[in-house]
Amino acid sequence: MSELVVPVLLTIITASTPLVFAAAGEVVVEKSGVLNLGVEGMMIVGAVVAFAVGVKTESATLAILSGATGGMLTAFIFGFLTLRLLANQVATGLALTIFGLGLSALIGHGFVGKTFSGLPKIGIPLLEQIPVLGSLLFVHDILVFLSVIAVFLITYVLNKTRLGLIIRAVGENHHAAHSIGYSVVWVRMGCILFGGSMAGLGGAYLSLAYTPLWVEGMTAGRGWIALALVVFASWRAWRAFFGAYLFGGITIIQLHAQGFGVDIASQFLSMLPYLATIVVLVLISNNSSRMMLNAPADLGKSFHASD
Amino acid sequence: MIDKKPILELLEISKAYPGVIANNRVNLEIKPGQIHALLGENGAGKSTLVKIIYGVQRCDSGKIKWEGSEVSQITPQIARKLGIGMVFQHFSLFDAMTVEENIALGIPANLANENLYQNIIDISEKYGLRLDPCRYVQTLSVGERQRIEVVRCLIQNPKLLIMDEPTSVLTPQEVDKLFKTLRRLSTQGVAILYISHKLQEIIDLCHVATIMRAGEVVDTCIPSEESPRSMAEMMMGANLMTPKKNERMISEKPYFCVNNLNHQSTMENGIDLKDITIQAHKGEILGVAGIAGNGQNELMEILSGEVRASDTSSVSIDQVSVGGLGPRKRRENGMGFVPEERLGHGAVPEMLLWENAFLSGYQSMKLMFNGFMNVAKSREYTEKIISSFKVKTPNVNVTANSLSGGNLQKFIFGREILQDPKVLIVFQPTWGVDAGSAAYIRQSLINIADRGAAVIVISQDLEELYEISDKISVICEGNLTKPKIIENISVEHVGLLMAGIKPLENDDLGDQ
Amino acid sequence: MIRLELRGQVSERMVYCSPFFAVIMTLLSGMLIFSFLGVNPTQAIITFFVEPISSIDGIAELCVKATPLVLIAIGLSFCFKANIWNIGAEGQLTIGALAGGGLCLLFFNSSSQFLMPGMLIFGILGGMAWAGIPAFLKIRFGTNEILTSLMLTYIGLLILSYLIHGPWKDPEGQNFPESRLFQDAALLPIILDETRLHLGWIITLICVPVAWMLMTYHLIGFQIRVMGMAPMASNFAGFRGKNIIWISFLISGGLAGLAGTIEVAGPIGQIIPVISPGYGFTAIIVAFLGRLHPIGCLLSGLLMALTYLGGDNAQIELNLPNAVTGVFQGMLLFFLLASDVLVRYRIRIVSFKNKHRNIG
Amino acid sequence: MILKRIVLGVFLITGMLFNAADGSAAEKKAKVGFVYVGPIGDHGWSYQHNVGRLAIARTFSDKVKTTYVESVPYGADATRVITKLARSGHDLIFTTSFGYMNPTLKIAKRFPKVKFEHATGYKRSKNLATYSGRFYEGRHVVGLIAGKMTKSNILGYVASYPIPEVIRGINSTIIAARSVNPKIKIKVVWVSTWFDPGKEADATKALIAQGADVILQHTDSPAPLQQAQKNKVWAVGQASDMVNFGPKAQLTAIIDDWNAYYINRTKAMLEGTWKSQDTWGGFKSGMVKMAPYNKAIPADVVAMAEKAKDGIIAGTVHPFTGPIKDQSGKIVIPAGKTADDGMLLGMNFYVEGVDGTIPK
Repeated sequence: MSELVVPVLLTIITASTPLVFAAAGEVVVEKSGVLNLGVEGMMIVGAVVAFAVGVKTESATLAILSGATGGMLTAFIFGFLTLRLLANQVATGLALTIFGLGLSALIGHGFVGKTFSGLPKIGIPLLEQIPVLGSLLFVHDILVFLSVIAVFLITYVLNKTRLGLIIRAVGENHHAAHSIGYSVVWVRMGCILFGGSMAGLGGAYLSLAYTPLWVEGMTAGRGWIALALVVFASWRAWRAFFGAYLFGGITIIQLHAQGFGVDIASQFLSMLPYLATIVVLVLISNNSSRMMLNAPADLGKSFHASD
Repeated sequence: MIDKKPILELLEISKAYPGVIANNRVNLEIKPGQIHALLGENGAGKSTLVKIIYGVQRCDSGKIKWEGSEVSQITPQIARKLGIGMVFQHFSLFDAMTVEENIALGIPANLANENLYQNIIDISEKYGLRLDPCRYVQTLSVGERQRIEVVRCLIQNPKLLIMDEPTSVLTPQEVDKLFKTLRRLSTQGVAILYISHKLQEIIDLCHVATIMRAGEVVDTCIPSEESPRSMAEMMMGANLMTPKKNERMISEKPYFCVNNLNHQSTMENGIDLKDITIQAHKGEILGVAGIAGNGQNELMEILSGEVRASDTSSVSIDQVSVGGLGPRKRRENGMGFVPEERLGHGAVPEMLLWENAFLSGYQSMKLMFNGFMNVAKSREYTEKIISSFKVKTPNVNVTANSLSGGNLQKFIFGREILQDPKVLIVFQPTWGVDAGSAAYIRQSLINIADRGAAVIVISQDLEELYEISDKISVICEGNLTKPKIIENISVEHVGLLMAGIKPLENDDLGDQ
Repeated sequence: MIRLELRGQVSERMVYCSPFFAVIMTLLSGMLIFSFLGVNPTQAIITFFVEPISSIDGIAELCVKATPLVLIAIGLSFCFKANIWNIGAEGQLTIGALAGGGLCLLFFNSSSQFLMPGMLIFGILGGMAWAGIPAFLKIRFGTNEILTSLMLTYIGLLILSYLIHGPWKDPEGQNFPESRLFQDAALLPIILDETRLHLGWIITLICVPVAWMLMTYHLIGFQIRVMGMAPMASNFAGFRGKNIIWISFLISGGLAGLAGTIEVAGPIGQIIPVISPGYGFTAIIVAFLGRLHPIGCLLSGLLMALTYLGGDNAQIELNLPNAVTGVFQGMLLFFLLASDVLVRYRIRIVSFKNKHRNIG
Repeated sequence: MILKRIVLGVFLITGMLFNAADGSAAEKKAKVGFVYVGPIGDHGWSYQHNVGRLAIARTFSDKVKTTYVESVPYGADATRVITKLARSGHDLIFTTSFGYMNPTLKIAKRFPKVKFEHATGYKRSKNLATYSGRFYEGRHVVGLIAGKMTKSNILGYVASYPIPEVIRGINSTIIAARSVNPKIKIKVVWVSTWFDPGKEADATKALIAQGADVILQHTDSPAPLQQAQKNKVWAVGQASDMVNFGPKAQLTAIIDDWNAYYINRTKAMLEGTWKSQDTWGGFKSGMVKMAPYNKAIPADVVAMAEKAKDGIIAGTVHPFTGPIKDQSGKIVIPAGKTADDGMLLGMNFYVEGVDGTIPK
């Protein structure tokens, strides 16, 4: 049994990790009251920068760091436009995606067909020797571990620390936060940059570990899925984590089901994750008071101190 | 006290917003232990001035001195470090967070430690400001919310406490309690800057008063040596107009009725209405007093039809049931409404005046033509509102939010009254409105009652209700008391009813 | 140090001027990029913006490309004005195209003159039906419409994929994933000989003033605007929130569906696996650039279409990769969005020293 | 009619205003244009066509100017881009994806002097030729090698969409594989995309998890090969030699080599001998090639593969030689017969040995 199940689960982990990064980062962004729809754009810039640096330097560490930086710089454009110049967040996010896809293709021009050795697997001593569970949970590349740590950290910081309190306050009521002395613009900028670097890491995971290569448009819509996951998770990082695994799981399981000869049109199988999202959404929406408590009240609203 | 050095000095503070000079060369000094009143009408520049002191706004020019030395830059954090605490008029609270989290956000990081929970309990017991640190703010009453703000200041041992209109949301009894706390702080050497436009309070509480008008300091006085009337004239710069009540024909039968209405609030942590009965007669003004958050919002929604009660027969006009109808149909039946929030409820802030006139008047004033807006006719109607209600505006093509509070409220009243409603229901008619406009609005309420309309005024301002109402009911926790004729019930009695205490003696006094 | 100062009133002048600032900024920075890429900047700008529309055919192509963008953006404006976040226009377009095109495939022998109008109506209904799902879910369950409409887009695209690989495959098409070619009676007539300019453009031009009237002067538009700006005021006036949600979803879904049918019955002429290259998403930007006003949508739709035509041209004439178009488009949008700030705010340049004196 | 004239008039006037930039393209060089469905950076289908374009540019560097437009969506945009190429003085235009068939046909009619070549389609006209590769020949050789190399007797196939081209490849592979090892089964996973590296890799993992030890693919990215390398199973490259993505795993690759064809056709155009024709080139014409065999393949297997290839070139071997049964066991190609091109082009059934059914 485990010979069949373990590879499926391992595949789910790789398929979900880029979504976990991007979605967890966007949770922080949206908690601070900013709706950045440019996740896809930031992801793909992260992917190409990470891959380019990886190929040039052969250093996984540098590649990962520059992937995060690439995403962050892309996010900075968004932050500057929406926070300093008060541009519409929805439209700016969409424009960021167009821009990111173009920019990544330009950067990646010379890297098509190049290869990167991929990220080494790291085993956690002792734990990795547990039968079945060891290879499933404790032998992965650094980014998989990092994604889990990031979710823990984000959950912890948002709920248990003063920084998290301030972030939530700014997203909840920016005028009140301003009047008791918090800089709404800088808190949000910080969150946007963090979200950008997380999206960049998600992209880096794609081009360094998931499929260590660069081809144009390789994110193939994952940024959009990540955005959906944030609402799906009602703005909680750990729920976004499980949402990502659920989504990844359904996608992977339908691929495996085909291998077993399950006889449904592939289009209907491909619909499953989207249908499932809608169904779950309807179920959790029924408990709307819970939703409301988590949803940042000032999400998507521009802030100007003299308003 | 007099020979003490001032703790805070403001020198020539000026601040301009586009189109408005909020503060013009304001000078002020406050001494330790002094309760200093800052008195002025709405829009006189009081709130801007205290926001500058607390560092929320930056002044364009002028100097601020704290304990004798100049402070070059103030942010709320710096202000708190210096020992300034502030209770905002519009609370700076976060609904989806707990009391403890709210307090932690407003104090320096080193105080927001694991002892915070105990500190909150200690402080609140010490000053009699009961608070549960674990509650979510959205579940709290307005009075409790204010306590959070006060405790948030006290926990930092402030040397100066700024209070911006603190009593507007409290019962007379709660006000007494707050004053006790403030006096106690004053004897401990804490300076208090107390902002209000309620004159009796200032006379009762404050040592010194600085009076502002149109952004400038116009006078200072010792309140205990003044009368409310003399201070009001300083504040307004003119004589006050008191509304005239005339003898009226009051209809025999009630015209607008609510019978035994029970209603579960649709709002998060709202107040359920219990067994509400209202009988409004033509030519009569019925006042509904009560502290904010006791079911007034729900009552207003039910009366206007924005929310419909499950028992549709419980609301009727002239014996015709309207309980199942929405606001549009109720207007067809001769009702008019003025909600509490001007911007966003009674009017659309970003829309032009004529569009806002269309908003509620399009049916009765026939401003539509085959489903399209009749712009010319709507403008004409708007012009009429502007001229008959003396709304100060350049023309009908400005947005509602560019009007001052008083002018917009006059516009909204004009819009409703010119439709000649048989029943007019208004909620907080003069909240945040300058005294001149407020008097005008009160007079126009009396006038429409004179013309034979049934008027219901829901308000937290007892003075106002005593000025204009014929009868008064009190709403508390969703219960409405029987109406009493206004001359037969004392303010103290109403205050107790507002606090939910049923006075035993004279219970039947003043019943109709 | 740049400081923004709130204007007392929206600056009418800036509403019209700010797009020009944006275009000038884009041109300048575009020239910078082009010279960086080793292309003569002036020539590049001409290739991008002038050459594509320097012939009748070019202008016709511009209108053909702009048709779906403008139609969808107008529809979305109604939703966005009502503060309803329908981002699933792509799916509504697809289902509309399937409904309209499906009618044609059902009557593939028909040469009735009612076929084409019937298809347009079916297209509108199809788009409405697909937009009705998130509307229903929002009203009935309070489900967030951003997500449901986005998810339904993916589902719509998969339905298209299924039909075109299965039941709707051209029986004589050697099993390739394409439908039959539509017969002439099903095609939108060409209104300008020797070009591809079709009736759809006229429909779009009719929609603009109609939508304008509806939005600005009709009770429906008024209700939508009030609901978007102040939902409480909408309740106060007695407008039914649920109806407004329905209406705005149906208008935008209907127009997206119409755009889809116009695409398949116009320039495409059959149902193919990719009906729209993301018009439904691009139109969101078009709608915001057009300030949610039908005339604005028309202008910004044309501008957006021009950048695509310019992108083709830059590839053909200058051998620039497609990616440059994306970067250039992104920049144009950034500048346009950023310049909006001028409408409501005044920009003050404050020197650092000066700032300190002010506070002290 | 009146409407048409008015529109025409307006456009004539506007056209004149902008006419300045036109007519400057008076170059001596012949122009050859390419339209790609993907970005040239996809390292797959479009990438290989671009390699062919570069071959033309090298060979006729002084006589021919080549241009390309990448990522051109099917539908309205394709028509516009191809028209634009025809209009801007291109003499020969290659449209390199199936979805361009009807647009190319339409435009070929409008521009009778321009020569068109459409890849993988079946509609021709006087100035529209078609061409494609007999990739199933390559799949036959791959099938033989896979049949010998598999230990688990399960082959895994990552497939895009159930169109004849893909099904033909699957059948060709399994027929060849079973001819050397009758126990072999093939598992197919449809990913419903031509291009999503992540999903292709996931499908590969699924196949490997279910016992496949040779991975074949009919999608565009090198991800399946790369995944095979990681999991230490065999794989076969697609479209180009992808050996650097899986130096150990790649048994060989089926290379789409358009160079010779493109050079020949360009030459014919230059010399005036170009004629519309249908080219379905395989090993013989060099359009399909095998990448160098992996050193790990035993010499006798290589010899067998080479023999089959030579046989196909010589015409003595046909990958679809009867008796061939479909999944139900019914004989579809009787013994001694071979499948004709018509049957191959429209193939929509699985032969014996394929697991599962074709998605409908």
